[in-house]
Amino acid sequence: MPSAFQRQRYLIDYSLMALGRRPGKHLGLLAVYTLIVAVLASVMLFSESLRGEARLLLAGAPEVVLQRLEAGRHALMPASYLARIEGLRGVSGVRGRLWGYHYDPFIGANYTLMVPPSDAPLPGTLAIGAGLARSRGLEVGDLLSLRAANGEPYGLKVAARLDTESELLSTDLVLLSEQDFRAFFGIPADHYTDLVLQVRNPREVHTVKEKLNLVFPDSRPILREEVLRTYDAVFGWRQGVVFVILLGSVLAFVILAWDKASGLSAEERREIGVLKAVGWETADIMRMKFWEGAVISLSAFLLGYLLAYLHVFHAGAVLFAPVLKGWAVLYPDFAPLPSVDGLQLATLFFFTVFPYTLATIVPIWRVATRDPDAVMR
Amino acid sequence: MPVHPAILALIGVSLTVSALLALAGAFAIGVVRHWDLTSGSERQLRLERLTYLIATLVAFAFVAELISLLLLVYTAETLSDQFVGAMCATGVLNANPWGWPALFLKIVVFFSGAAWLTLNRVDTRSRDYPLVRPKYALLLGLVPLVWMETGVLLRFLLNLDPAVIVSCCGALFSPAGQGVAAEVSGIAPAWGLALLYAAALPTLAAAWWARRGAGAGLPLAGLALLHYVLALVAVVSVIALYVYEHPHHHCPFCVLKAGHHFIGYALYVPLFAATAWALASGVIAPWRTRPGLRALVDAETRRLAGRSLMALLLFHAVAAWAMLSSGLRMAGVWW
Amino acid sequence: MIELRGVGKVFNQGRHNQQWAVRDVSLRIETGQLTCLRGPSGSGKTTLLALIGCLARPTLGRILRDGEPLSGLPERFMAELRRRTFGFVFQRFNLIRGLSVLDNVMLPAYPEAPAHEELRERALGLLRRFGLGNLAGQRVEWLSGGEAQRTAICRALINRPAVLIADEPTANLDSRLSAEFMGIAAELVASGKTLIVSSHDPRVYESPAVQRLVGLRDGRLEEA
Amino acid sequence: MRPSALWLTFVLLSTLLLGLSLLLADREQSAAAERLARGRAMVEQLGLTDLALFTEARYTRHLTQADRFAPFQDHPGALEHFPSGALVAPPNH
Repeated sequence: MPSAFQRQRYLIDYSLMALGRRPGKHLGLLAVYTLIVAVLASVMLFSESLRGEARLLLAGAPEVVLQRLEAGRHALMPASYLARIEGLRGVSGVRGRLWGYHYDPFIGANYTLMVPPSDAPLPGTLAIGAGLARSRGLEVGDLLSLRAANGEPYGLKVAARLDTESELLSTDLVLLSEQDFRAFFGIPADHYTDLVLQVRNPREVHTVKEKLNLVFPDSRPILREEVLRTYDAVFGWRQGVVFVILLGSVLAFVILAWDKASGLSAEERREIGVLKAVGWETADIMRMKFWEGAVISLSAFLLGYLLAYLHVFHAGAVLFAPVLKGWAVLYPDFAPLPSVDGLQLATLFFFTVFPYTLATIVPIWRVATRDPDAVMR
Repeated sequence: MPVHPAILALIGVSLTVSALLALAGAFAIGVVRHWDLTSGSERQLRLERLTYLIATLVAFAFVAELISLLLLVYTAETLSDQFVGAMCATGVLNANPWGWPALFLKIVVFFSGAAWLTLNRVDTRSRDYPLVRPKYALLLGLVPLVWMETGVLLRFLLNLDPAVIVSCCGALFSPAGQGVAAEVSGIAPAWGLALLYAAALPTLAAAWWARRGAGAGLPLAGLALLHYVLALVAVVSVIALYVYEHPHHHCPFCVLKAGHHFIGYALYVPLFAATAWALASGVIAPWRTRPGLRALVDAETRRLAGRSLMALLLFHAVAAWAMLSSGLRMAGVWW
Repeated sequence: MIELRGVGKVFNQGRHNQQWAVRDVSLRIETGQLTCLRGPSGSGKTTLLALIGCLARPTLGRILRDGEPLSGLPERFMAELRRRTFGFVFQRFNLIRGLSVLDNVMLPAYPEAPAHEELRERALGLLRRFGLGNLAGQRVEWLSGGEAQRTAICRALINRPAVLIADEPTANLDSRLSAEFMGIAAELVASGKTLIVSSHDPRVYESPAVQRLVGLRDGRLEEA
Repeated sequence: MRPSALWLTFVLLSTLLLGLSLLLADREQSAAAERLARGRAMVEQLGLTDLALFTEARYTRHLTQADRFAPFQDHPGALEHFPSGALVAPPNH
């Protein structure tokens, strides 16, 4: 009794020969399906890689950020809040953060200006992100002059360039001294952009949040947990949305598969009659036809995934850059960190092979149960 | 409900499987009502053709069920970090009351699917379709079961709310808690292991005997079911502890984590496969008495018993290896 | 020995165009003989061949081979019988286009899944025996009538069947190729095969190779 | 060469490559450990909260600091029109 595998191999032989009879059509079908799977897989791999990296990098984000809101808009935080917070039980430390945005019309980009809490650049100098340096063509020692809040040009000397390795975080960063920051933006001495708190016992962060809501009705605490979950949701959301969109194209393929399986030409129907006449069982015919579908969808899955892996992790997801960049002039130059999540692989395989095969059950059955004696007439 | 592709897949599968089974059931009713092998009429030919479609639909649904069982556990495992308080799949399954029923129903559907396909295989190998009526009666019984499973799974997935604080496996699988999981975790490891091997030896013997002799399907199935339950108990009460190298961590799901080199799958897949094959051999055993079927049923039982034996040996090899190679040394404390 | 008892076959059963192609045929076909079914077209020769070769199921009556039932079996067993017991040479050859001669000959053995190398050798042996050795790689569309028929014969023989069924074998052949076919037929019978041929071509039913002649008219046996 | 042999070799080869990609990803993860540690140190030292992916607008640059209606603050009738807005859902807090 030959092994089941041997018998399946013979059926695959015939399926491949049958597909090979019209190579143009079937290779075209495979190519397009592979492309769809590749785009789907690229989105998944890229989002997963960014989600992983965001989760690792932002693990160091402040435990609690307290933001003051005025008429629903982000407003400056008076220094008096600092003293009131220090009294709160559970808060082990608090400091004011000074950061803001600046639109540079010269290259049409937004910069994030920030005052580092420790070892800030000397007054009159600044440190700039690698992306910024690249797009403005600045070197250490050059002068960067920006239009200050009072309309006068405010020049600072570039003292340092942040490492390109951290561009994902710092591509548009401008670090400067507190004195320069306040002069540039005209922010009074006793005001901060927002507050950053350390919590004595990380488990208590939720109770501290409740306290902050009570004590400061006009401000909003943001926990590190929410920061991380935002990025989970951001990339999860994109995966989900793009996935659903691309499912449309997989569905189109499913209809194509259904049509191909049921819309057999008279020639193909006669051939199946001949196969049955010379001794193939209905079950053999059905398995052979399923193999025809499996060959295309399985190959599309494998090729699509490998192409996506090369595209995202070796070509830096170059095809996605325009979508991701949007209208941003400053775009971080970073190589996505390869990370493959088994669940995504299983889901990708599922969505590629399952609908394709499902669509062909009834058409294949109808074709396979034709009468063999029709061949004699 | 998080818009995660895996959850979309799970929902897609369960709806498809319900539709396929309903279709198969409808055809089955038509076939059973008009089935008359002796007549050469065209209607009989059409009914015979329908049996192929029904068999294909059910086989496809069964494979889909198998994939969705693995996908459900793997999804719960991977999404556990999005649920506050969940460390593994247990936490996610605790997220609402339909989690565990969904898993149990999926397991029941998996086993009954395996049994039906074996019944179908024996029926199509004999010369006069002897089991047409019983096999389609079982199928009609399977349809509501699958619909219920789909309903429960949908309620579980649609009501998954990441903001809900869930209790993790530490709370559920701990001797201090209450409920079945707690009692099982409370069993002394020595007893857990003793019960496992007390069930394993007769099951292996039954499988060995069924592989050589004839008509040992029913005892094998009964023993395998008992062994299946005791194996799960053993995992919770002793094997998991060795995998985690932690004397109080009883969770049966954390073994599926990548950190433990996916040893969970190496344990559960052979166990489930062995039980499915053994149960299938039990389902076909009663038909030995039919005249034309004795040889066929015996041959099929031998084949299934052989596979069940291999899978059982694999499961016990992995379990023994996990315990022996673990850093945990509890000699003198537990035994 | 194949025995037909009261075999009948109706098409479009129960509909207005219901038509009895074969009516109440009882017949015995001896092993190791060349039996020829003679009759005008539309006399049910082809349907009868289909019934004998398990390609179709009789509406009435039974067909037995050495006492074992051939008719009334599930489709799976009918296919197995077609594969192992019968070899078919169709009137229009029915070779599968786009495939090579060798592949076409090997096809009926695929479900048996023998060792691939052994199957290839067996197929090549058959092709060489019928003078088609050098055409193995050719696509079947470019074969001549005679070559196509000999390929069909090789295909019919690949599974070493006991019975060979040929429907109007000489319909598309000139007299030289028809004589050649009858030579092959005689040779096959001499080697122990049972042959059942249907034809209304005198070059066939008057040929000395035919050991038994059965007349058919309007689906019934003609009292020869 | 049997067609099935060709295709099965292709499947085997690409499955091996797939497995290789999984191993490679693991290795890269560990290789990037210190780079990520340095990045985390920068985040901690400067008190950063966001990746600099979408620098078109303040609510896309600092996603976690903005809130649901931040995109529409420019003026009540403003339509949220940045491409990245299509990819990024407003945070739920």
